[in-house]
Amino acid sequence: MDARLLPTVDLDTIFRPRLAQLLNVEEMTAKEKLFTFQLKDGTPLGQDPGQFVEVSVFGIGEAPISVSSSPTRGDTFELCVRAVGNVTNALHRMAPGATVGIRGPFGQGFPVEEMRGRNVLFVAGGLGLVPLRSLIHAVLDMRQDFGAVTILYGTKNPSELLFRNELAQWEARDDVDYQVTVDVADESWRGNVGVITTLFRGLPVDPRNTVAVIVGPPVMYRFVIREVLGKGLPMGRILVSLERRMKCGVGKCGHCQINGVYVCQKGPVFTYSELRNLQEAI
Amino acid sequence: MPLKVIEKRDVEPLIRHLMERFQVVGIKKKDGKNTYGVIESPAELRLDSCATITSPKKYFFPQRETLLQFAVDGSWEPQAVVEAQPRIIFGMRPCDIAATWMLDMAFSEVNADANYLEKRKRALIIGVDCKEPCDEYCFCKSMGTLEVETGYDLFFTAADDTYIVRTGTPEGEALLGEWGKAREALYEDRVKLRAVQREKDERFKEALEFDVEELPRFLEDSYRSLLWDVLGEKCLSCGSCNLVCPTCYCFNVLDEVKLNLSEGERYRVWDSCQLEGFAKVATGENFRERRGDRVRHRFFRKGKYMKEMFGRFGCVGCGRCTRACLVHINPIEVYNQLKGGE
Amino acid sequence: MKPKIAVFEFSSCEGCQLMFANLEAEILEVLGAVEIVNFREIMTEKGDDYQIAFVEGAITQESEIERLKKIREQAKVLVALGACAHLGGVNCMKNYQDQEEVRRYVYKERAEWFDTIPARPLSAVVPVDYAVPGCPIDKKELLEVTKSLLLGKKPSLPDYPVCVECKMAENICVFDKGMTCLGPVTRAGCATICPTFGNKCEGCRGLVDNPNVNSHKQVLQEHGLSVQGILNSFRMFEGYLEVAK
Amino acid sequence: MRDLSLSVHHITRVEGHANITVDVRKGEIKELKLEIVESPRFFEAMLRGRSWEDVAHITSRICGICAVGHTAASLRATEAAFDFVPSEQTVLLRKLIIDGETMQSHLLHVYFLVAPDLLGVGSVIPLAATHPEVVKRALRLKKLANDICYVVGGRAVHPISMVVGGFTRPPTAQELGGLRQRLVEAVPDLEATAELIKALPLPRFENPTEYLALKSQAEYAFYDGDIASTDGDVTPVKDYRQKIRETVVEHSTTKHVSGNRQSLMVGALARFNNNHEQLHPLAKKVARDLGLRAPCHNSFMISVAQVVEAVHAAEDAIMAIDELLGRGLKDEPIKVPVKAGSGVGAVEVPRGTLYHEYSYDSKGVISDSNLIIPTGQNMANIEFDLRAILPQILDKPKEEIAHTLEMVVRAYDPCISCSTHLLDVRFV
Repeated sequence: MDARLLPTVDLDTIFRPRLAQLLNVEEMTAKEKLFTFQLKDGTPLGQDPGQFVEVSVFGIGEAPISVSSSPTRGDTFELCVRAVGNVTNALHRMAPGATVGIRGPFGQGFPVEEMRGRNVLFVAGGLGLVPLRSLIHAVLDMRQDFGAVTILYGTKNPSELLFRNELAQWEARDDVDYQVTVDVADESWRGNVGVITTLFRGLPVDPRNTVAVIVGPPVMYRFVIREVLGKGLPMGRILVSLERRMKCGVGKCGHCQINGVYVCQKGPVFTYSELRNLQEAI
Repeated sequence: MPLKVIEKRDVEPLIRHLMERFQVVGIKKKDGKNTYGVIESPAELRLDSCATITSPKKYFFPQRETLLQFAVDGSWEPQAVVEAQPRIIFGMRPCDIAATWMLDMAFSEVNADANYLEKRKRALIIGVDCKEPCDEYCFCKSMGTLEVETGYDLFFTAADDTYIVRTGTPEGEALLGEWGKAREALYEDRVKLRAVQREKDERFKEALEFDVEELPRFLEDSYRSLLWDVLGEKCLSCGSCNLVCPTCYCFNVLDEVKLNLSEGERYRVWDSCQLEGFAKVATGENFRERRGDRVRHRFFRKGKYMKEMFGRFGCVGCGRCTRACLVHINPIEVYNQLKGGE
Repeated sequence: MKPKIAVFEFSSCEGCQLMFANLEAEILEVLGAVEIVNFREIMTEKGDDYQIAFVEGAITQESEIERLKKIREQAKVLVALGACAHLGGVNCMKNYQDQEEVRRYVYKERAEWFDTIPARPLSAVVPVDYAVPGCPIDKKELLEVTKSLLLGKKPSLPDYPVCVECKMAENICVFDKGMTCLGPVTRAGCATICPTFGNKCEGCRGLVDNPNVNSHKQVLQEHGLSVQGILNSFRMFEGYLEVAK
Repeated sequence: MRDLSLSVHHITRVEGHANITVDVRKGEIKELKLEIVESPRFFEAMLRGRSWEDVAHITSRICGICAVGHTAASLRATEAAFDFVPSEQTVLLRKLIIDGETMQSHLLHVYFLVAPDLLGVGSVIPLAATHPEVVKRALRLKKLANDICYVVGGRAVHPISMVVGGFTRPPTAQELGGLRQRLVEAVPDLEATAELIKALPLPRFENPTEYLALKSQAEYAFYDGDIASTDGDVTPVKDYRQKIRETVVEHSTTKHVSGNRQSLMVGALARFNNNHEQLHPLAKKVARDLGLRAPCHNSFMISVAQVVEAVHAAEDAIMAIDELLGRGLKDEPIKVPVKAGSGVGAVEVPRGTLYHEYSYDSKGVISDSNLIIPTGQNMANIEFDLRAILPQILDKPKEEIAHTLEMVVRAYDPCISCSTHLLDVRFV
């Protein structure tokens, strides 16, 4: 290319994080903690529900983490993190007052505007509730703008349930149909047992006006999508959020690519009709 | 842009002149092969050699590059690091000029990458035309990169005792102007240039058995071909093909701290989609675990995805990946087999 | 509190410990960050209250097994230092011969004085937390592992082959020079030092996690290695892996 | 007359494991043994069936501290077996890297292993706080010595580019020029090292023995020469078995090596006693200043001889570099005529003369080998010294006796990793 056609760029690059302070840490389960952060420059994160950030623990590295909180709830933001790698383990060792770096928010979140006026069927498997929670909060905060709201949530066992307080609140609400299941019960468990697709039996879904939002592990997608298609939903109203190795977050490094698409740019939220052409997606 | 002429014997003084103001890099010998390196004396520069081990992309996108300096405890604002210096790349081949176009797109689309673009913008590219194919592995003619119209500041084509020089930018023209020894091309020079180009074109053969524009369709149709499994059995997953490729730009990002454990830097380093861990996420899931799937991904990137993203093929036909492949995975053969399996 | 470090050795050449001493430019800073309580090669004092044990050498005697277990009990983190500790290393070449005959060949009539068992890496005896591979270890990697441990970061070994670093260094491929090389299946991290100095990769850092060994054996054969030659190449440092299979 | 029972386990600050056992009854030495407790590694057995190309890379792994020496001896043995004469450039580069290893090993011994004894601390580590200038100088010099090995061989421990027939990658003129400048600039550091040793009180002790070293007409021998004895005889390297004999000693089940007498010494002091006239000028001056005069029969003076040799090696390295630069460095193709045969290679490594002997079949596969390591040759003489010094210190406290005996062992800078495959071992 003629070098004169190249864009002029800010030397304060796309790779420089903003500093954020850890305000609060809450233990969710044995493996997950919920972290509340605030950007040090005082600005709100400005995320759309479903977007992710790149979190730096300086000296350890950077990791993509989806934002769990809704932009409708104040200037702080929350990240629910499972300790699996170096960065997330380092986060788990942090105490309030510590500083991290934040880049983003990145990616395409959930199309909240297009969802307005429709029924919403949330399906969360395991950690899938983490990104989904940002959208659930947004929808509940604008409850009057949406039709029927159904939340289906499944985990392997009861000890893995996240956001227990909130689950109880959803359960108590009259304007939300909340159902939960576990693959394997323990003595205390009184609820449904079975994989998440068992919740679909007899589930009322109006195919003309419902958006299904599904987030979970890769294996769950195939089965749950089959269920919602069976309910007559068009592919364009089935939304999923994909997990990939979004190393740079800015569409360069190539790690998150599925077929011809960079997940950090076109995703992580996709409609099922988009995914149909991406053989590597699920 | 004007056409100029330089006597071959004046090239050495030209390089000497350029070395006074710029770092000049070009093709040098290394253990009997060619690599791009900094020219210490004009005699080192080999304008007639090609087929370098890796491409000159390392001058815009180095193997390892610092992106950030930080305090481990976040006590000061992390500082972005962008290093660039004025530089002339003397002797870039048409295929590498075409590859640079691809990188320009990749690093300026959506999120402009200052680390690449600063280096790129401060470099002047002096292209040198090929006379004949490097070897049986290059297939630039089939990929449409045998000739380049833009992407250089100057472009040299050898003709008898002269180089006929196309100027691609005002900067290139100014470079020659201030040196002062290039003359305007005459009518005879234009005729000569056309003759040289014609002869060159004849010496390069088509390697693909089909029009390359059909390649994305062939690929799409063979997504589930057994060929990928066959190649996967052979592939060593050593990453060499990506690392020598002039258009590959995937990278990894890592932190390194100083021994005082209080400050450090973040850097990026070349990566390869053929390596097993490339698409692995923190939870351990590997989204491209099978070797054959990774091989397919590379060919799809070169022959389809990049074309869809940027409008041109990700492969420029330089043949470096084939030369570097110990198990003889050769895109010419792969693409022709895809066609045969139609 | 500076973490306390101890250095031990088993059957080895002690070259990896020497690489500690060879950290000439950095050793003073390292000593500022850690406290070395036991390092027989360079110090008289012996402390047993260490948290991190760097252990060099393979296990080749029954008595070494017990000593290693004691070290493992004390150490919070046990790091295998170098090819002998990490893979068994050159010591495992003898595993492919009759052990009794080996003793007789070297020690003749006094063979019975020499207790020996087939050589094995530390991990065949006790759990090993991390390894600094190589014969000898690479100074930079030793520093990286040390820093990672101090930062509470899991030291990560590259899971890609030497070819990656070799291509980045723009070396001429060893095969193009008429030699053979284990680089395509050997774990990188050495800055491809042997090919850079004109030699071949002998595989001292062990194989990558999922090497395509079958394909690489064909490559070696194609470049003139006999079956025995291929076995010999892999058995120079990686003999134990073969036994383990 | 006192009784003394003493056992020093795992002598520290030596490479490898060694124990001293002493049993004295009524002032009479009933038992005195230096035992090696390093596990045997069976290199001779492992070499069988390996190709000539791999042999030096395997034998290098015998010892991390004199890896260059093992490599050089190995290459010389293989080349002797193939009747191959390497180029002059190759020989010069090998001499240069041996200079580097000699410097690095001697300096490591003097600064890291001997100096703490003489300054009354347990290791070099506390010296970093009390004597920072000493430690920094030691690190500077050691780095220079190692850098010679890096530049010439690619690595200080287990060199890479030294192979049968030559070098896979000769250093560049620029690299050698850089080393030369640093070597010249290191002279004050070397002189300061001599001053340090001069200030240290070395025990007086006389115990004459036979001193063996390679000897050459051309130079102070490290790479080439015949086996010379201070008893006056000279033996060609290929006949080494006639000069060095293994003998069974009555009090011990350990086989020891001897020449003309019950024991012999190799290493820095043995080389000095044989070849002192061929030292380079600054080394000669340092020897004079430090009171080292041939013949010297005080084993504690080995450390002094090491300092003298470190200086000599630095001067020698400068000369080798000058000659290499004067000739111009060439990429020499390596062509080795493989054939059946046997060969012996001997070089002087920091601790003494190292012998490798190999037999090859016609394909260059090794069928038989014999390796004789300096520390193995010195073992009998260490015991000989221990026996001589013990009666002189018997009235001292037990700790001091143990310390002195350890110092005798350490003076030899024994490299036990090397010798374990050769020396017999008895377990206590």
